[in-house]
Amino acid sequence: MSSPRINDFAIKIATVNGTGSASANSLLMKSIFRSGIPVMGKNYFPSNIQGLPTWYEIRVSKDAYVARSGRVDIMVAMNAETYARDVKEVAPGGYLIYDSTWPRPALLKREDITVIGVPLARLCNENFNGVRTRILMKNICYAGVLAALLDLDAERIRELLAETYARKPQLVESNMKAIQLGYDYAREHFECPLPLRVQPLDRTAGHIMIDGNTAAALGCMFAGATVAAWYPITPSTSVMDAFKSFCDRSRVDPQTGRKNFAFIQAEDELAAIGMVIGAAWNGARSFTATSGPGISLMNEFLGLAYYAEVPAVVFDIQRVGPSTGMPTRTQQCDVMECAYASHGDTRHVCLYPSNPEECFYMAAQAFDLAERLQTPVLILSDLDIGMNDWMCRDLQWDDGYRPDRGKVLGAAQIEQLERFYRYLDRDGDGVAARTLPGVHPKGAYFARGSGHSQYGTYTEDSTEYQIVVDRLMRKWDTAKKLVPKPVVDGAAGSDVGIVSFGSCDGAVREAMDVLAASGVKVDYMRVRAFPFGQEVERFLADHERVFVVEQNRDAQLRSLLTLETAVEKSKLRSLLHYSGLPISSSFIVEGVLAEVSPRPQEQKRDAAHG
Amino acid sequence: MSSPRINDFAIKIATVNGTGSASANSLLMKSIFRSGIPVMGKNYFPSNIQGLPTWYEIRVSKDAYVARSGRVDIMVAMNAETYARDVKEVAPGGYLIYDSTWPRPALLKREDITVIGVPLARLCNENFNGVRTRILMKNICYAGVLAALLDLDAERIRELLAETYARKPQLVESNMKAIQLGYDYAREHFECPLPLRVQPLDRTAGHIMIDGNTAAALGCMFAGATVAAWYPITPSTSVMDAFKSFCDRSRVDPQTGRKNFAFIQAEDELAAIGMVIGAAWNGARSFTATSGPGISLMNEFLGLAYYAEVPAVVFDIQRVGPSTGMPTRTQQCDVMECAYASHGDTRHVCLYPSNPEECFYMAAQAFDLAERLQTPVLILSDLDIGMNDWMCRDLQWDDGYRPDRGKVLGAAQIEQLERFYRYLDRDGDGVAARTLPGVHPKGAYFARGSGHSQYGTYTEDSTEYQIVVDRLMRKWDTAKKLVPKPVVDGAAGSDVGIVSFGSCDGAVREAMDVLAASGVKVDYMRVRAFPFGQEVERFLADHERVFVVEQNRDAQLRSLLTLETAVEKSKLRSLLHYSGLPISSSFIVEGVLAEVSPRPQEQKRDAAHG
Amino acid sequence: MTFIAKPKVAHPSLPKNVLGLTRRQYEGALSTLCAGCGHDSITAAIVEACWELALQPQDVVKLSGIGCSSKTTAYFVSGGHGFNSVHGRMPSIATGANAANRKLHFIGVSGDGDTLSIGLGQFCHAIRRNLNMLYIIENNGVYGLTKGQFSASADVGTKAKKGETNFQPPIDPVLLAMTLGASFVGRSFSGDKQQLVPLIKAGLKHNGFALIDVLSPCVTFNDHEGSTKSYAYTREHYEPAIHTDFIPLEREITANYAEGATLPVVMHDGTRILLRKLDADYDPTQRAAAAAHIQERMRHGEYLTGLLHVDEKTQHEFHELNATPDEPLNTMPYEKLSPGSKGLAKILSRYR
Amino acid sequence: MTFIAKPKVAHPSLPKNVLGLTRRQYEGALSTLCAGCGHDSITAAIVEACWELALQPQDVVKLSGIGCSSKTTAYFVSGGHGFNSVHGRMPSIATGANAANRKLHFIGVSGDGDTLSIGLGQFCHAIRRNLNMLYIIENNGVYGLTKGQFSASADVGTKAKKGETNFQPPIDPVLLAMTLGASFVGRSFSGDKQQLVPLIKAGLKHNGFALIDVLSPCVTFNDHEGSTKSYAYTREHYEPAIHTDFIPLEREITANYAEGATLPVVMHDGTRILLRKLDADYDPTQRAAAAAHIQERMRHGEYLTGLLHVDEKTQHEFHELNATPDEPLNTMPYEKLSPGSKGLAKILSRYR
Ligand SMILES: Cc1ncc(C[n+]2csc(CCOP(=O)(O)OP(=O)(O)O)c2C)c(N)n1
Ligand SMILES: Cc1ncc(C[n+]2csc(CCOP(=O)(O)OP(=O)(O)O)c2C)c(N)n1
Ligand code: SF4
Ligand code: SF4
Ligand SMILES: [Mg+2]
Ligand SMILES: [Mg+2]
Repeated sequence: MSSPRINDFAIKIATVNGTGSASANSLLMKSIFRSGIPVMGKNYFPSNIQGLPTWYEIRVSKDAYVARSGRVDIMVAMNAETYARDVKEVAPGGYLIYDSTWPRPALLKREDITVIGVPLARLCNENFNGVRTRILMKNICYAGVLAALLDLDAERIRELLAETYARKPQLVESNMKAIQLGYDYAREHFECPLPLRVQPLDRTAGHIMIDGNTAAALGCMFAGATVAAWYPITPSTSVMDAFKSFCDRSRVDPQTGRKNFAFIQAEDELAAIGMVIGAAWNGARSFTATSGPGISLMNEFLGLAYYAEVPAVVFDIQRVGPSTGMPTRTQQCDVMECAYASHGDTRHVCLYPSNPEECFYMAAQAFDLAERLQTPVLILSDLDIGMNDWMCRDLQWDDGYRPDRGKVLGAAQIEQLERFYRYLDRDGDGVAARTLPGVHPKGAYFARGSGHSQYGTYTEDSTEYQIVVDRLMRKWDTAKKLVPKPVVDGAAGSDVGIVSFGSCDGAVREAMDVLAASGVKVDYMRVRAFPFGQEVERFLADHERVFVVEQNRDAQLRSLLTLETAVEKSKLRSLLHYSGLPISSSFIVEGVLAEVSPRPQEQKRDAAHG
Repeated sequence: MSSPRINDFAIKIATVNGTGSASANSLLMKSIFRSGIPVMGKNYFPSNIQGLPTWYEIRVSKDAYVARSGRVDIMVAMNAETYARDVKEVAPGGYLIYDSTWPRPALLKREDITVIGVPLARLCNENFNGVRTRILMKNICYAGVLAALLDLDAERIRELLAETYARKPQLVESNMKAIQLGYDYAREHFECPLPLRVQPLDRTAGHIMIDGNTAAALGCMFAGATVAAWYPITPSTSVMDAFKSFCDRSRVDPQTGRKNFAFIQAEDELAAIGMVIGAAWNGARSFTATSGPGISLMNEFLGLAYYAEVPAVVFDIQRVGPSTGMPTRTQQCDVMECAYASHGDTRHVCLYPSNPEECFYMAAQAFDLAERLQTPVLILSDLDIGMNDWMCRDLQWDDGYRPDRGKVLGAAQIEQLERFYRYLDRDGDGVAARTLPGVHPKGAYFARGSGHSQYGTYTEDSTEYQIVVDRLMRKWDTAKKLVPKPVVDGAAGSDVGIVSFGSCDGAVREAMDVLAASGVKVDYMRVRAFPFGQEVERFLADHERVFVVEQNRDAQLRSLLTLETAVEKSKLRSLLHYSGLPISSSFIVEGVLAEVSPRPQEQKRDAAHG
Repeated sequence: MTFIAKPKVAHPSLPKNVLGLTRRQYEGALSTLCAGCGHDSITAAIVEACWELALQPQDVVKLSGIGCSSKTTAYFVSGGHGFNSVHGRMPSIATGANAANRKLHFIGVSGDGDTLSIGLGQFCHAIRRNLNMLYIIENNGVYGLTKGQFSASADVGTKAKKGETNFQPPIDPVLLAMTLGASFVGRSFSGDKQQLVPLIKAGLKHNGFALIDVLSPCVTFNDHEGSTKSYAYTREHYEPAIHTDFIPLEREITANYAEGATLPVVMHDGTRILLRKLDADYDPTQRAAAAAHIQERMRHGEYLTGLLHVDEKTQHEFHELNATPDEPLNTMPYEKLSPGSKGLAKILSRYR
Repeated sequence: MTFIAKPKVAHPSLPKNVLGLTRRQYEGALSTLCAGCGHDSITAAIVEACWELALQPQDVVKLSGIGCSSKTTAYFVSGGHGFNSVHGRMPSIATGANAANRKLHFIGVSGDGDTLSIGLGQFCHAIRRNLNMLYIIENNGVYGLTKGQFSASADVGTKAKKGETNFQPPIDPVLLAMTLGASFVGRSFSGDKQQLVPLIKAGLKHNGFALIDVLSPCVTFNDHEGSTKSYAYTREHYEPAIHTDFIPLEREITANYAEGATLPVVMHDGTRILLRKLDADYDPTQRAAAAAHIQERMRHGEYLTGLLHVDEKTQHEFHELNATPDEPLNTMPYEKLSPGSKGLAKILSRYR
């Protein structure tokens, strides 16, 4: 039996969706979090509503590693259907907890792990009535077992239950009873705690546990977004749900009950983006949230917004493609689609948040960028960031913030103009001033997706057409200066670099520590936006070999870097993870060592993109 | 006055659309063509139905150059609204023909050109009745003037009129009368013929004059396409119109009147591609034709067809983007959109015809490829190829041709199978056998855009998912071997190469002759399909400097080459023409000389793409 | 060359249809829907109808969009091909598939979200084309798969599980279809198998677009107090207006139907359905008047069900409109499709 | 702060409205449509209506999709912003623009192709939301801009210029809108300015979605013998059923209307319209019955015109449904939108 491992292990809980295990899992998460111990939770759920296998992974990490560890130390196998593979997954020396009401010697013959059988069903059947209740309580019960085995503070759990069921006190009792059942049974029958256990720390002060979609919604509210139009799609739906509930709390006039926001469930994504564009054209901060299929449907309208120069903010909470793909699994597979969405010569500003904290700040930033640049801004989050619970620093808001509406002329300014020309670049930055309806008759112009001159008139003339599309490229250069710069860690001063983005960040940073420990030092640049600015160019130029780490099959970030920077692609090596589960640090470590160590080079999936 | 230029000059006719000049222009074209002289005609028309400026350019070229020459030797200025710029456009030493019914000395003070005034309106008013007739006849009349000035055979014109109006003999007379009026007036008042003139040759035998959309439609009929679904959009509409009229002639059972094809005008492009996919999934050869905006709307469905592996043939007759852009101008601006259409990791087979002849053969080829590869095949033509009259070699058809349906299992084959697995790669080429409904219950499978295993079952399992998407990359490698190879002209054995595609071909080949004449020899590769095979790799590897010539702002072909071949982009220089008018040889000549000659390097628009 | 599906090892005593197939052989994969979901009952009714009509399993084509309802095409007739396409676009897939081979039976299953929101345009145009298919809407007033948002069929005043009330007027697929001139329009309830099975059989036999809007409660997100699409509410407010009897070819119409009260309708293949009025002033053959009557009753909170409108005669089905031949286009011999090199030469002569 | 548009140099004798503006100042760019196109007459009617209502030009927002009809938004009220969006998606642009600032007048101009084919879904959902806008369909039965293909409003039996006959049943926007519960539905003819102008004025005053389907012949592709959308055919078969008089605030209703025969409807801002029956058995207030009547007459080849249905009371307009404030959202002060750092702290406490 291995020596004690304090605050550094991973638990995986296998259940069936729709059986209330969610509350048990968050109970465990939060109680660990409140003990001051960094913790991460990831939910692998099916694309259906009830009755299919679902897993929840809890990583306790004193070093605050937020990525999937890639190893399971404790497996709580509550789903007979998946026993077999769940058992396999336990790391040697690990533990398996299962419901021994029905013993399964056959399935459990692994010498290298410790099996802990708890008759959860029996305990609950003896103590609770009603089929549904018994099922639910079984799932709370294992939380009690874990509490005992891991040495969690029972008081903290009660306190959490009290908060959760503030409005339903009777539930606090029944839940606590279930907890107690498991807790006591474990203490009676096994030596508690296990060598794997938690010990209070002080590493979570000033932090919160939040998912990216909730944080993004908060960002939209604080940015002053007033029109939200959307069509439901997993995993983006919770962005809109959260925005609505935040606004229902903060944006409703207590006297009149009037709502200072319009929340529109559109008939589809074409309509959703159309509404966003219509609202933004008319001067409201507006946004939508969707996922891959929605982006595909928004292609035509995104081209209109690019060419007619209308701001728009679009969240793409990426999921596994192509097509419907795996709606409840994660990938970073819309990078190219978003960068160049629509026919013709089009290109769009993209932001790449790496965690909920950044979802919050980038959401606000996106509105300023969209209005300053008068163009769509797409925020590429993903299911892992958007729907999983992440520990991150408290969100801050500067009360001095005021929306940057960009070049919008007011009545007085228009009045002074000899004439207003919508698409005339007066400042040389490629951005022309716009006007809003209802302000001044002299400010009126005709927005269109068809050919137009810099004066805003319809044209089929080559020169007039080119003047406008060439200016759009000047605007693009301006964008390079305005978008968030990459985060560069050049501490190692190595000639080997890693470039990555978004939800890969945690895994990359953990991998760097592991690599460093094994004597391989690498620098790291996390790209945060498209187009790429000087800093990105510099990092690529300064490193001889660059690993591009991303979560898709076709090396989409690498492709974008190849096209839109000066780098020669020969020095960009891809590490591609596209299983649908969040990338783990071990994947990156192995990938790097395969090339940087003397070991024979492994062929990686990206060969085709050589 | 310049020395005689026989069979080598360009005429431009400026009129107003909807005034019947079209018939006059084709009359001129055909009479030159039938005189055995290579000729090209290009129509620059507005995106409206009646009353706006429109130009028609006729290039007479004994050397059979088909591109826009970029110079105008004879301008027929019939549109007062555009006189000014039309006059400007005439090359020094050239001629201007205008309607002198209303003399315009002011507008016409150019010493370096010869002005030929003909009172067309007066002549017609004196000889015809009815406003509409007089307008129409005025336009026929200038054809007569040109006939005299260029020394065209009047008999041939009569013969053409007779054919055109076979069903309306009285029109033959009135039209001939108008011709005669112009012809006689010119002979009386000017010394005919001009130094610029035509002289019968024998260079058009075995050739036809046809537009690309008509040829493409023919190809679809000969390929055995039975289901055509579409939504009207310029400039693709005539593909479908032609397909319908060809089938109405060749595919209707004389007894029953039943039609051996289904022609469906869809409610929009999403529906059109859906119908094509549904029909192909059920075993019919089906296709659609559209332009940029339609491709944008087809994004979601194209991803489904890629992932569920359903054949589909889509014509994209490209026009100027972004958005609605300039619907009646030409560009090659959907290259990236088509190659990677849809969210997630997707990639599509694309074909790049360079003229109507190739539209015909590639149309047929596209159906074979789509069925063999079980994936969408997009044919990227453009307005210049699709709607203009091109002289090309007679189309040939091998009566031995039979559609290659690819791996479709019949009842007997299915019967022999233990079990049928839709997505299992039995041959190692990445292509799995499919079955059709109604054939055998054992062949039934469930097609879906959601995650599936190689056995065709729904999955959310990482390994099962990856097995399928990895096989799709093997299939992609198979595609590289099956698609049309590039056309390579390595005669010069130069270390400088030009890479181009589609409608640029004529201009490039002409430019090569001009460059050779000025002592600059270059090799040439015309890419004909995506993905790129070995031959493309080889050409790129074998040349030190490569000019990529294309008609869009963002260097889309260069981007695709950069991403999908081993070439380092530093050696790819872009020559980008995106005015909406067809590219001219002179643009390419200048672009090349700017770099290959000692002259100081010009900055080209592609700088941004470094 | 067609086949009769090989019986799976089936209990010998299980009843067989004229093809010698048991009900089991018209079933599909195990449902992954919530226990009690109305959709599963509709699946069962489809199985029953296909079995009773003795359709060749391989001749059944199952089409759907995306949603819990759209998943159900995997749960019946495993011997037939299925295509679970993209959200709201199933009608176009069905149109293409039907164009390719008119000889098959096309069953489209959709949801109220799939049909009335994202798919509304394609739905209306499939009706306009009078595509020969059975189109079933499994109507629960919410988006089930995305966890319970109101759909466009949510009634004014209905409450969401989280308490929110809907104020937007619903889009009623039945009235919409009648306005668009649909030739077969029915409404039913997943809980009423007696009514549903004959309706489905009639719909499958109808020569044209057959719409059946089936109220199908979502037990997880829309079966609570205050919902107008719950089992309880539906049972209370849904009123059979027309009773439909399906008469297979072999069975003679027995005389014991009171004359006048029943209206026999002869389907394309000679089978007949008998309509019996349960609501005296309702006439399913008078489209506009019937629609007005349905709306009148709706204003009093009553939803008429049954085969609310059928027109087997005056309307032309998709292939008739397109004058396509009887044999399927997807197996048309190449010789019939290409004019060959000689034909080409003739055509080219026009381009010289 | 709003402005009165500066008069362009206008002939002093030209009549002015209460804002002191002449008709000219409600005109726009020169039309590039074919001479005689019905659309141009509708443009003229819109100019007249806006001038008579004395709308502030800068308060007029003009929205359209793609098509000859959609181009016309450039041809009126040059002092108002215009958005010529993409094909068939204007309703969603209008929805967003309206959400951003409810104080403006939204005029959407579309075609039968733009609305009934590619745009059908968005059109229906804009009606369902009862978006406060005037939506004009310039209906010519063809796709003009793409050279004359049949649109979804082409009647059965109508002949295309090239001779082809249409067999697919049309989608009638009027019946469709009534079925979907639209609160203002009119039909008119581009050639009947007397009828059209008051209809447009009423539509602009209506508090909700006002649809006017205007028959607008395409002289180039659909004005020939055999077409059911030609000037000649339209003149013959279009029957005014309801006469509409628009009564500005200032004018008193004069008593010389026979009681009973006329129905006064009070609009949102107090202005009134008077409806006078021309077709005795037609009642514009009874939606379902009216629709049935319209269809009945259609079967006899007669198309009823006028304000065929209006409901100023029972329906709630978009902003009412969303409980948004009276002041526009696009100028809402930031303070009212952000809870600030204190608010944030409170919110975060829930995530510890
Ligand atoms: C383009 C696209 N948008 C959104 C979604 C997400 N989505 C899946 S099902 C569904 C709605 C399903 O509702 P309904 O059709 O009523 O089916 P139900 O689940 O209620 O049976 C939505 C919005 C999607 N799959 N594709
Ligand atoms: C996505 C897309 N598809 C197709 C087109 C081509 N298109 C332009 S206008 C039009 C139809 C116009 O018909 P209608 O709305 O009736 O207007 P009309 O010209 O008859 O007034 C079409 C199909 C387009 N612009 N965009
Ligand atoms: S969520 Fe509702 S619709 Fe979906 S399966 Fe469950 S009960 Fe049925
Ligand atoms: S084509 Fe028809 S619709 Fe278009 S402008 Fe001409 S007449 Fe009007
Ligand atoms: Mg539903
Ligand atoms: Mg039209």
